[in-house]
Amino acid sequence: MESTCFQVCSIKMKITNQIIEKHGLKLEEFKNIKKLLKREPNLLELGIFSAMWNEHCSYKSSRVHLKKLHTKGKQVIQGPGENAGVIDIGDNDAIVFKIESHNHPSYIEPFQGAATGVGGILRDVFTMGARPIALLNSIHFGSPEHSKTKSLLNGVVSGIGGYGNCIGIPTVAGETKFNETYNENILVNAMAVGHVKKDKIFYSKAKGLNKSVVYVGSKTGRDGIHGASMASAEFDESSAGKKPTVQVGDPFTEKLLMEACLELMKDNSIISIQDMGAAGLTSSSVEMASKGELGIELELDKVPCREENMTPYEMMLSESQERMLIILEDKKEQKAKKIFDKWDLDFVVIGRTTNTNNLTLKFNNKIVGEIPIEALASKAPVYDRQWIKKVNKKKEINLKDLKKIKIEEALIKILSSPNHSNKSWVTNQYDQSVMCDTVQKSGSDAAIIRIHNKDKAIAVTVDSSANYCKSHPITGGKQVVCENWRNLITVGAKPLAITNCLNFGNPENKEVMGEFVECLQGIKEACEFLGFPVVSGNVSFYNGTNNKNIYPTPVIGGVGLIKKLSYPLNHSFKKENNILLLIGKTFGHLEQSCFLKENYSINEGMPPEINLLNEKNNGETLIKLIEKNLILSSHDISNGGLITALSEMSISSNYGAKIQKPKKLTNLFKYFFGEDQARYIIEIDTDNLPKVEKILKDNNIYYENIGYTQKKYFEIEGELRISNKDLFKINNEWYNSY
Amino acid sequence: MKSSVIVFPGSNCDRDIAIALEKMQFKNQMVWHKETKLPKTDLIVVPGGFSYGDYLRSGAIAGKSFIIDEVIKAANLGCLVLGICNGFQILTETGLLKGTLLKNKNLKFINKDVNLKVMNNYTRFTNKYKKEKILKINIAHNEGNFFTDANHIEELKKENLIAFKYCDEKGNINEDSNPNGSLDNIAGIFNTNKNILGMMPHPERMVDELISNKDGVNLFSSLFN
Amino acid sequence: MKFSVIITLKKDVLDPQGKVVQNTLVNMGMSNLKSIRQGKHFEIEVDENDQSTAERKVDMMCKKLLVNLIIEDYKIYKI
Amino acid sequence: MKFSVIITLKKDVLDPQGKVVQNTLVNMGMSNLKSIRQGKHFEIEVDENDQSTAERKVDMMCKKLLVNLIIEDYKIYKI
Ligand SMILES: Nc1ncnc2c1ncn2[C@@H]1O[C@H](COP(=O)(O)OP(=O)(O)O)[C@@H](O)[C@H]1O
Ligand SMILES: [Mg+2]
Repeated sequence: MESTCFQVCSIKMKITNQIIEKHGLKLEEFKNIKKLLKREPNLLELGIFSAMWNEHCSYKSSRVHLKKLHTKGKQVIQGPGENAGVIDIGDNDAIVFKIESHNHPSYIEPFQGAATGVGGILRDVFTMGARPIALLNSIHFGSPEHSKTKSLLNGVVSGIGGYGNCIGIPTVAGETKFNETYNENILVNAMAVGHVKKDKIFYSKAKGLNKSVVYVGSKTGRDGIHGASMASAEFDESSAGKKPTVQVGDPFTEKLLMEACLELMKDNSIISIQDMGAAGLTSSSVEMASKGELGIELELDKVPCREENMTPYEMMLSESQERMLIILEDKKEQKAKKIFDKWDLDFVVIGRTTNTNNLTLKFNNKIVGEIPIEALASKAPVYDRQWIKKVNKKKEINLKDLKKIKIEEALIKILSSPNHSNKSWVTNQYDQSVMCDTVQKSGSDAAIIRIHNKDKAIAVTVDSSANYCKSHPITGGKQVVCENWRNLITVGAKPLAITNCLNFGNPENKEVMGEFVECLQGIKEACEFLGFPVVSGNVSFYNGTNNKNIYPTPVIGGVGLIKKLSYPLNHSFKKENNILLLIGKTFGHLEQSCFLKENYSINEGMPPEINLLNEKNNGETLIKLIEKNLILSSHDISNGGLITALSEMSISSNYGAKIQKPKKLTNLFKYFFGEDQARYIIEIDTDNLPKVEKILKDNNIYYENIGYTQKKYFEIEGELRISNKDLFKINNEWYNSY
Repeated sequence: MKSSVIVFPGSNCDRDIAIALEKMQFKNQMVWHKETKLPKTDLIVVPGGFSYGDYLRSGAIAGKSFIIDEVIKAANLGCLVLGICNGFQILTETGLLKGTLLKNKNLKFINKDVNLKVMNNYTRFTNKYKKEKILKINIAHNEGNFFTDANHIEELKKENLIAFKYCDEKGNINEDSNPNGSLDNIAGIFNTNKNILGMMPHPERMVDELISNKDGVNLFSSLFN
Repeated sequence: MKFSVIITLKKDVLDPQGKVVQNTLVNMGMSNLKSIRQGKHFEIEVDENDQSTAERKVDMMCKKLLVNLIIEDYKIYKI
Repeated sequence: MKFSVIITLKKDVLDPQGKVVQNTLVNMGMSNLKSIRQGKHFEIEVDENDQSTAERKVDMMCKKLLVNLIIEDYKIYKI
């Protein structure tokens, strides 16, 4: 009985400044709470405010800026604001997708942190009625030499795989990067993609009075209490003390929950449904009520608990995984319960919708907390934080001043570097083939997933460019979107929409806030110009330690459509003596390039410029060529420039290439390693050259005929000649010896 | 022919195998683990996945389910039984197949296409394959490291009960071509009567050229002979 | 009544996990490590007053589910 | 010198395996089972004559590698 006493006492406990601070609330915000309540909150209520008003749930620092994003388009069925975005891919099929961060938990406990990150994003997708069909991830680690990196890498990769493999959804693409900026704060972003019938989409908006609010899934334990506030707090020495809040994932239960939910969704029992993610029961119930402009009353005694003597405070703030809240139509309880019984899951009516517009919490027949919904949602604080513009200058790099190296040497350095090494050490730990619709696994510019039982497919990819974003946030923001768009195009897909995970440092720092605002500006411009809207996303601030913030790292996840899939297009050379065309203009931009970074450790200067007009024209023309079946393989040119892209095309096939030296730009390093944007390499049949050239000319595309494919060797006339075998070895050594 | 796919909580290749079976002209039905009777069937498939989350030992808990008793009865009466991946693990847990599957030697989940050699093509499951044919089939498992006692190995060899071995492209069977540490590179085995086949690789993933190849097709079509 | 059950791999069964752990520890400088073998542990509470009955029940749990007798040995301790 | 290390999940940490095992045992008719929690076990042999030094070394192995201190507790027994 001791703990019941604690719970009663604690609710009545006087709220001191220290308690307020512990809840991550500013004193100013506490005043505001009192104003909204017209009284002092009790501890339970304070906990609820702290969960709802923290950065993670309220988006208080980002909201004013997120509004500016481009989110519209005729393909958009649901933009940001729901559990996930939804886009139309024709014939009553829709794709549901979203990306989310789990950075802080993964740093503390990499396996469980990454695993529960995957679990959380999957729930966002199947909550909307979609069957998940693919998982992606973007993971960023500190320098490989840093003492923690290796075990974090191991833990995160096995955590991502552990969850996805067990639940049986293929993990098909991602990115794995290393940079010392993440030494003390890794990034783990997971993206899930699902398929749903357009007329069977479920939303979180509550409707109707006196409807049953049902709790389904796992039992509630004491895990992750204050997880949401942790995700919004900067790391410091004492974060070790916050450790017990990590959650343990149970992919097995999630699989059951997913199947049970999808089964229940076959008829019309569900009015609205919401997963319990960050801030668990609190945020799910408040969100549903807020969207429906209703009140909600919960009887906390009924919450299925895993531990004895759990308090209302613990129940409301627990972040136990694999749980959902459902609002049911009248008289559907029995039928619904039968489904959850079949899957051995808890199913309990714990409350009902009301007309009070309050969140009302009862325990032992007493009201233990009551808060107006709007105070938690629409009246949550919004900050237009101060920010400053990034000023960056071009850095004149005179190659003559640098130590002389050979092209071959520079290429090997790049191909064998951790960031460019082949990722099969990672991807072999993921089941990429389960569900039998993975047409193209990871290794190409984008993965291709067939829509089950149809002859159409989607392409998916995630990208980021932290170095570019750091040096010039607007350009960097544009560049990530463009690279994503290019990666979809090179596999033959028409880019449809994106989701974004905005990983930034401390927003109370003006520079960081500036990076955020300007990256977003870049993303917006690119999206608008390309007609490539944002339909979902997530913001993760406070990535950093002791005032050292990470590089701004917006991660973009894109989805494209392949209307009729005949064969998957990828970047492996297909035959010898095919012509290689370089699409797009090469200026030889080396600032911020891999070439300078890997060979000379030079990090200064501006990223390559983005010309959206060229970007769009080049991309759209490429789609035309692909639709006419004129392209045999294609690859976009990104980090590492032309030569790296060509090497990748060789490594992944049995063929190499013979490339001529450039006719115009004379500096070979600039030509081969420059990272100018909007460029692609395409392989075409010699017989098709006239047709291809005509289309390119008709569309005013700049292109160069750079050489042709050949057997087994990658070659630049008079400069280098390496066998594919050796290239493969160079590209595959790093992970295996790390 | 009629086939039945047993579905456990956590099975996740059940849909994949069902589709492959239907494509290969089986009349297939799904059987939920809580059922106590098997429908009339010529082939029982225990599919891959993570039944019961692979908790305790992979396959251990499914090995105690209601329906498994029926599978054992049917198998003992000669019904054809195919266990794939987790299904293989379950069959060893029930004792229908001897031996066990330990953690992969690198302690990691492995998903990739591997080469297999058909070791015995005189069985209900493999008669459509040429002798020593080399197949490329996908594996996806944490615990595929086949282990058994010396007597059983002896029996497997003497009675020709090894179905598939891991090999390289050229058919060499050695440590380099052994992805998970399995004893003697064993990827799949039969019981003494050869009416039960357990294998770690996923033939159901290899019946569609667009997503992989068709190296799994003959396993299913063999069953019609 | 509470019991602790320790399950170990049989001597002649390969223990890849133990081996990797051992190598890692040695690489970390724990040179005095002679051997390490990994196993499982269960803490089991049964509602039973008679110790020998209780132990029999735990033994049954081991034999019927918890232990794979082909590769594992086990010991039961009262705690 | 030989030690037995028992690693258990901290109280309040979700034990999905234990849960499934418990349900299965109950379904199999072991109705007296009150609770079961799964953990790990290591049998460690160190080349060391002094018990307290040996114990310190094993403790270090636990802290540095074997135990995930965030979610697990451990105990060391001399055997
Ligand atoms: N963590 C990961 N999970 C899945 N796939 C990954 C991961 N990391 C890298 N990959 C895959 O490796 C390939 C190369 O990645 P990357 O160099 O980032 O490609 P790109 O430059 O085309 O975006 C891609 O196919 C990508 O999907
Ligand atoms: Mg690319």
